[in-house]
Amino acid sequence: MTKPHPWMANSGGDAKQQMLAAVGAQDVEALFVQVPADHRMQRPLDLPPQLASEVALSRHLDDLMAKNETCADNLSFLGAGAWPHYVPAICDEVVGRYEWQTSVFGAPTSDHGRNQAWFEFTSQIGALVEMDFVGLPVYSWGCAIGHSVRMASRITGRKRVLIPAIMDPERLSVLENYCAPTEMERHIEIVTVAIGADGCIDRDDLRAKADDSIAAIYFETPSYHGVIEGNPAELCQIARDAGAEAIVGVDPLSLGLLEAPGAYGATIAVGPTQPLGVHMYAGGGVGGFIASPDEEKYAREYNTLNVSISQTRQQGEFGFGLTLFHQSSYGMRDEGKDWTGNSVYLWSLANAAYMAAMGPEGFAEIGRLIMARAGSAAQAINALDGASVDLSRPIFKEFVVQFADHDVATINDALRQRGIFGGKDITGEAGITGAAALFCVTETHTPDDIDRLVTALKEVLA
Amino acid sequence: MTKPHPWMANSGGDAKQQMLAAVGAQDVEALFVQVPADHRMQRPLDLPPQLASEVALSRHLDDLMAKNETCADNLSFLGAGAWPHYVPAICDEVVGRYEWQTSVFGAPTSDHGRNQAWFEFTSQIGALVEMDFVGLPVYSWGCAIGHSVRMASRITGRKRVLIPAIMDPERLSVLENYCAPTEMERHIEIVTVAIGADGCIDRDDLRAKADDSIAAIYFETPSYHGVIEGNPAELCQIARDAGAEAIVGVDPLSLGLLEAPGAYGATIAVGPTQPLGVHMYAGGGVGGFIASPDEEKYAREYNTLNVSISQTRQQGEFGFGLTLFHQSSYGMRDEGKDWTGNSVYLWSLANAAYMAAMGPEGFAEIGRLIMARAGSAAQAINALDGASVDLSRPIFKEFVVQFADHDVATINDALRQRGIFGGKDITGEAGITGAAALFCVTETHTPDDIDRLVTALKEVLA
Amino acid sequence: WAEPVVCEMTGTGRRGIVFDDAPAPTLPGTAMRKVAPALPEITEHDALRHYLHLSQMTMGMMGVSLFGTCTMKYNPRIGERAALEHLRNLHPLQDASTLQGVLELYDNFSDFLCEVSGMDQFVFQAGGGADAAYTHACVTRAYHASRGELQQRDQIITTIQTHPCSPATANTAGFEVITLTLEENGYPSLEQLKSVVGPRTAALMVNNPDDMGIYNPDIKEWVRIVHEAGGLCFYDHANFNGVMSRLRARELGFDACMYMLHKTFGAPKGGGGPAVGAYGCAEHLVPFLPSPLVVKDGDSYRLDDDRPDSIGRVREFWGNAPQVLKAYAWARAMGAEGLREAADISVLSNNYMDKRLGEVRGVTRSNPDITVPRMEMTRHSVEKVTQDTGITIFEISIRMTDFGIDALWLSHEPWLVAEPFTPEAGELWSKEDIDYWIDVFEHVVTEAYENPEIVRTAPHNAPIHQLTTALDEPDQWATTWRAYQRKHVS
Amino acid sequence: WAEPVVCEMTGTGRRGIVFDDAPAPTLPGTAMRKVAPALPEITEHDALRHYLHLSQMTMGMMGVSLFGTCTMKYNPRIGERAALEHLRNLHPLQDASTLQGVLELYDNFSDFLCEVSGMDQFVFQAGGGADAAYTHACVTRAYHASRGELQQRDQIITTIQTHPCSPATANTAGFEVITLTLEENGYPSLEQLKSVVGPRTAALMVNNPDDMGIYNPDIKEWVRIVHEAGGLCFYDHANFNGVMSRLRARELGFDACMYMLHKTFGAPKGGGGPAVGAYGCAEHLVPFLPSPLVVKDGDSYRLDDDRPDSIGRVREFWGNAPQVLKAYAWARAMGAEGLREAADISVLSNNYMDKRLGEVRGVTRSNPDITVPRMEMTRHSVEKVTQDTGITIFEISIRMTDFGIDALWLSHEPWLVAEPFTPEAGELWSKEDIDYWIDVFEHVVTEAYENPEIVRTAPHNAPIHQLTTALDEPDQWATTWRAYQRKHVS
Repeated sequence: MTKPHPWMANSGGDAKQQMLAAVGAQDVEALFVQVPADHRMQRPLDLPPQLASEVALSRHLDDLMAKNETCADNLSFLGAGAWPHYVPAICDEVVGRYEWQTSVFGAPTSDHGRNQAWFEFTSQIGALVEMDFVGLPVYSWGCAIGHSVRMASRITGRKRVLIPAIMDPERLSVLENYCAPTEMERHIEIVTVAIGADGCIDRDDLRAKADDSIAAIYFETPSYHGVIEGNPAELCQIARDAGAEAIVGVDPLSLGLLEAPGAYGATIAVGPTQPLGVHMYAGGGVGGFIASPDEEKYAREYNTLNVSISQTRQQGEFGFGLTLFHQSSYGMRDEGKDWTGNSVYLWSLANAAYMAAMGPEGFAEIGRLIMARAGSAAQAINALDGASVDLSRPIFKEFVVQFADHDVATINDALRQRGIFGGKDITGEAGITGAAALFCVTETHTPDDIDRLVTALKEVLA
Repeated sequence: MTKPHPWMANSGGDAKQQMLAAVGAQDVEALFVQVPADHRMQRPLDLPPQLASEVALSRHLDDLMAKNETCADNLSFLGAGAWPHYVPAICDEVVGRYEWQTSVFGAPTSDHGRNQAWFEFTSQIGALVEMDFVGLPVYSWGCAIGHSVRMASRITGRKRVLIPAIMDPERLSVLENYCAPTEMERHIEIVTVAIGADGCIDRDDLRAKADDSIAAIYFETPSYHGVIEGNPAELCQIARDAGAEAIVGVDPLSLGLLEAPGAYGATIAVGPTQPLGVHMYAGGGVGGFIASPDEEKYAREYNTLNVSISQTRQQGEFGFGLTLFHQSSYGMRDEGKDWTGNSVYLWSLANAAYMAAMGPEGFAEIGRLIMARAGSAAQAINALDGASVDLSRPIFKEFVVQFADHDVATINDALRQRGIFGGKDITGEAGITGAAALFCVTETHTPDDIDRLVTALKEVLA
Repeated sequence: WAEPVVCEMTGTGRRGIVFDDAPAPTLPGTAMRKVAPALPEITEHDALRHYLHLSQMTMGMMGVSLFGTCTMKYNPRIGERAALEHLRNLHPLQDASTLQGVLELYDNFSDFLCEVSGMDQFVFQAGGGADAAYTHACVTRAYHASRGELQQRDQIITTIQTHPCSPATANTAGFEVITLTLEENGYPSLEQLKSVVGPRTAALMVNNPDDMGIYNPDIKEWVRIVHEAGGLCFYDHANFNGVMSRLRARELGFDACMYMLHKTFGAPKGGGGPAVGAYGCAEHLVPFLPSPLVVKDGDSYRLDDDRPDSIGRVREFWGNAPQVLKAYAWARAMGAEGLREAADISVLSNNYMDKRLGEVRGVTRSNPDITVPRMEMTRHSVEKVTQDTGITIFEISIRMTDFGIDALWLSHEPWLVAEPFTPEAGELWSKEDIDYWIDVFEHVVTEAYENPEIVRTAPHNAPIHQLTTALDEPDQWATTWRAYQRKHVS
Repeated sequence: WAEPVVCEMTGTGRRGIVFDDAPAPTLPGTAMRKVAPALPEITEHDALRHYLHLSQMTMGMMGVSLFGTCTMKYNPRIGERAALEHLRNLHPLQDASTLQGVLELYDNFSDFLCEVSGMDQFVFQAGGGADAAYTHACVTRAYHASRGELQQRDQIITTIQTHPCSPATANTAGFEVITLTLEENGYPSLEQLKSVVGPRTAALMVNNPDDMGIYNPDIKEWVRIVHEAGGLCFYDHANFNGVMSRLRARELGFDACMYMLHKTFGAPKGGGGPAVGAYGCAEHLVPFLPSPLVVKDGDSYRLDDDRPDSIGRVREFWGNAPQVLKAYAWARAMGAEGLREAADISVLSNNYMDKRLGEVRGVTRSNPDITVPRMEMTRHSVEKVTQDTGITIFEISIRMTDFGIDALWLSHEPWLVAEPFTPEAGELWSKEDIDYWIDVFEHVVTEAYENPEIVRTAPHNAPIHQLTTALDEPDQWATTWRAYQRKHVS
């Protein structure tokens, strides 16, 4: 080291000498005797030059990142798993607090504030989905689906799961991973259920397949294509009639408007947490939740860490501690039915602050606003020559646009030249014929934005 | 109000009704009986539509601010009172803390942390300038000059001040304001001292003018044109010999390298605080400091609020409280010799964190780096046809470029087309003949940046 | 945290930030520093942690703060984000073509405040409310000088209840200050005013309502009288919150006025700035305004510095842009209906407080004869409590911080009311917050009667204990660590 | 602050954020919500203040945290600023032409870690260290499936001192887990390994050194044996800090390894993520890596999702980009010389702690027979203190928080060492911080002997007292406010 490093206190002054003297070692090398010589690297690492100077490092990062173009500089209609929702400034302020960014596994007494905020995350998710047991967040919605299907399999002792034939390929790929390959004994078979012309689960196909081999039925409302399921209670009933779990994936921002899964008979609810006050971060903002009734058969199967409210030695005082820790992979090791680890706990603090600021009216308002904006965009696009949207389906936030004469890559290239990121290209995906894109419209899109898109599309399609 | 406002708790629910009932008023109107009818506005305010929706407001602000082009998107060589220095990330983190942003006039016991940080600001400024009394910051360097000249006038009972003939017009204009117009009895006459060919104060002229009518001599090192004063002690001696105060303006970032004013006989030191960890903010980041020996004749003349370390009722514990409050305008009212009020106290917390992180070595290093970078830029520009820099003068951070064939506006327009903000146009200012610009080069400019400027200048001057 | 003073942490050889190496320059020895500054040597983490600890030991608005005369408002984080992101890398001397956003902001907000006040132009150069008052004193000088009357007009009239910055800046600017005293009804009489107005009158500088919550109903007549004598009238809108959207300075006849954006318009106070005194005036004073002025030319904006009658700069450049942006954000989010609602709630909440405080043992109001509802704040007194128990308002104030109540505002000097305190509820705080505040106050007053020792020895729940050094004694005060070492250690 | 649970604050009619109005849509009644969710109704300021209060009641790294196995590092604020500013508005499905900066970042950092490890490719999709272990289990499946051996190779071998995530993810992925036990010298013998390796062996998953600070010197031989049997070898580099820049996983023969960027590479931990398990492997495993993979084509970068042998996604999209940026920033600021220095200091500081802790009454080390210096952490025990005084390590840990010491790490399960604790000094903390930590520890042990009640009743200086509810009892636990209301209130 040419000079002391700002991130290593003992690289400056005489601390090293003092500690060497205290341990009675000649030099640091003498402390590495455990590592055999032939394990050791024979040369220094060949890495890019050290940027210990913060001004130099900052400039390097800025220059590197300037090579991106963002959804702030452009007008974006990309959704499909990471959505451009508005992040209230207080959410950034809350997650930016150093106390929380640097916390690790403190005691309930010393990291009390964080634990309470976690509990407020689970409690508010519980209020939204109307369920009593909610775990701490998992990596993503896809991971939440995977874990919940595995839970269902353990609860029912069955090894097949029914899912919609049209599902986000990102989430589907995660689920497939969690269901293990067919070569192995413990795998779970994934069976798809047809989607009707209305964009919803085909009841007949579902009934036909929902036999006593089924651990769970999984469906989403709104669906991957944005379609709102008209009668989710009926689907859950079919699942329960088959002795299976009814797992529902929901967009939490729809729940001021759409019925809560707990109210229509879902037994497990999952969903994404990124819409609740977390930026997209190139996909780094995703997270997932799992909720269920507070019954032992569910509670004992959670893979997550779980926080519970508690009394303390002081009468009337609340504290918060982990419950059911020993059933996690930390406790079970090779007996673990599933596993957990670092997840997205910091984002759950943003989620908690978001839900607290939103309140019941905020959720109702944003639901109406998203439907109105997305609906008007869908209508305007459908009115264009060469583009069509099925307006008969009630949609939330996302909708499929079919293009008659151009492929989506061409359209999106042309839109990009106009500063617009078009919808996700879903050409060739399940349930799609011809060129199609999935557009996402949220509360962040103004009527002017939609006009701008429509005008650009008109030019591009001409 | 159509709906409760997020920033007014009592705009929702029945709080208003409850309070009206408690005070026994029919409606709010009844509470305004003190205001005569003919004082009242007869119509509602005609203002732009309310943007209570944060997403709408945020978008509006972003759209409005997107009309700027910044010194991050462009390569800027503007200095002259607001300088592009690197702001360590911890400074933003510190000043962003809500506790500090929202503090007001708390007690020494309840706002202890802020008061201590203030004291650490004054203490570290004191260490840099080697003086024992430092006030809390004033609005700007120019204001610091103004107040210190007024202090000197009161201390000496004299009403003339000597200043360099070449001085930043921004600061000069403030000083003129603080010296009151000639029509009024209490005005202070400003007399300029010639600048020699070496860019420094002309000793002979200074000696000639430094008679016993002079309250103070004010000079800067580095000067407005970036020139380092070779023997500041001599200038201070002349002042003291005349029974006048020696007020020196310094760039705090030079003080790891250049001698401390307190060490060469200055009696008052002033300077800018923006270089110490505060962004330029379109000029909103400026601030100033005033320092002097800890003698009553100085201390009793400070216009600023002043924080002192104190013992507390607990043995060995430090606290911090205001000292000499009653001599401020809050206490003196119409007897006030000067005045104070809200200033830039939040920035002093960034200053404190900056100086603490820098330490003695950081100041030495940044001083060397700025001189090296600015020196190499000056040299390279001087080598261009049509541009010249007087390389015989030792300069710090800023230097004057003379252009032979083009005016500065034309050059800067052409540079701007290349993404470069050229130096400040000082054509026509005191001491300048022909077209000239004041360029600023700091630790934020890389050798590549300087190459880019030189290449662009070469094109532009061709 | 028991947090040491950062200046103690020297001599460790540690670094908090480093820069690339560069050779030492050759300079005359007389210019070179001989002894390195005695600054801390700590790591970046140490520096950060130290200041975060200090931040945690600062109450700010983390509790309930009904700090009178300061109009505690929510400081929206959206403004903070926008200012940091969009403004931090702007240089004030950039070509106007690259500053169109921030110049449009200034122009928009000037228009906004013109509608609020009835004035014709606002500027944002003044670095605080006092600086705006100073600006007015300078404008007053320039105005009278332009008419050749400056030598004659050397007096500025104000009142004893006007904020100290008005007399102090008037005095600093070279005027003689005449201070009117209050009479029975709570404000100086017309007669008193008339007795001092004359050919030497340069200006009137007043606020209204005052900090007692009393509105001077003669203010229009005051303005007429001063105008008639040839003076200017300046309205310090420090206490604007209660009359916001109900009256306009220009319609009352004032030539100029001032809003504190860090107060009435929701920009953060920062413990004392950066702040903005938005100074607005009618057309006849516009030529004298500080330069540069934002001017709209067609669809674009520029900074006009070529204004021969201007007073020049009261501060370098053209203002605390980030604070202007934050205040603008607050104002736009409020809109006309929000401003009105805020004024209503401020006055209603204050009268609710009056009602409840009036029921607390030993508490009286200033000007008890004035029984009509006060404006957005009221000055109260615990003189009786002090007489009964020996506990002062200062001690009560400190004790209240034990309950998360920001040390309350007493009064500006001079203390016309004994043992004064001046809460201001504003529109931010909920009724529950206000009730909590009063409950704590009542609790502490009860303690004063029943257990005064606990009040006298407060705080019991703060980072430190009460100060004991005589800070106004030259051999005691120490405004730097250097001074402390010299006076108290060696 | 006595901070209520936010869920209590309902029914006030207040709003924390509002949106523009839009008409209610027409939907089937079966799809519409009937009862509004029971969420708080508070203002924006209330929401902010509430969570700021809670943040202040969280210790994090505001004190001294030598939290073992977690490698507490400085989390540079420069990375935080850059990530928030540059990455927050990126969508993962943007056209690659608009993602060149972040894709170059991934490619650069993969190259960086390849040099550090000797591997050929790194990916950042795994959302934490355990997720990277899971990734390895999936890659193992895919690798053996590609060779038609998956049905045969159904066992993964690990050791009892390996982090729980290795056996748990192996089990989750469908493997049978064989756990080797420790022998006298602190690690499983070669014989024990040989006795379980065979045709069913799919992989070895281990860390080294372990949490005792013991380095398994046979590890190269282990890898050879497993390879010979046809298995893969995965190096969990959880405890990398001490060997960083001294050894490379690939040179020891490993096929894959994992670094936790939120741990070894200075990204913040956030109380448990977002995190990144950077998973790297040698060329023969690259085809199986999760998709999409960042690929450099000439001067530009793209995301390759057309990889038929890939295991697909372990999580949607391509990773926690902001954490990758922060770790990259940390790594670049350290450089080769900084990594080396950090490893040196980590090991030196730990041995210094060992020395001082060994002098504390009643403290012993794991594997006392191993007298050579330990690596970057050591597992200690207060078994003797507990025997002597009844005070457990858990109680000592809680008492230490009274002095600003983050509750210390004890051990992963199973507790092979009784009353264990495992401090890890790392390179961030100063010798003074380490000394303070040990002083506090010694002080509390002394209290245990002399005044055990003060330890038993700790904390005395924390936001709350110790919990008393039996949280593993179904009728007691409540993970939501709804459940609490049902079980404990009604």
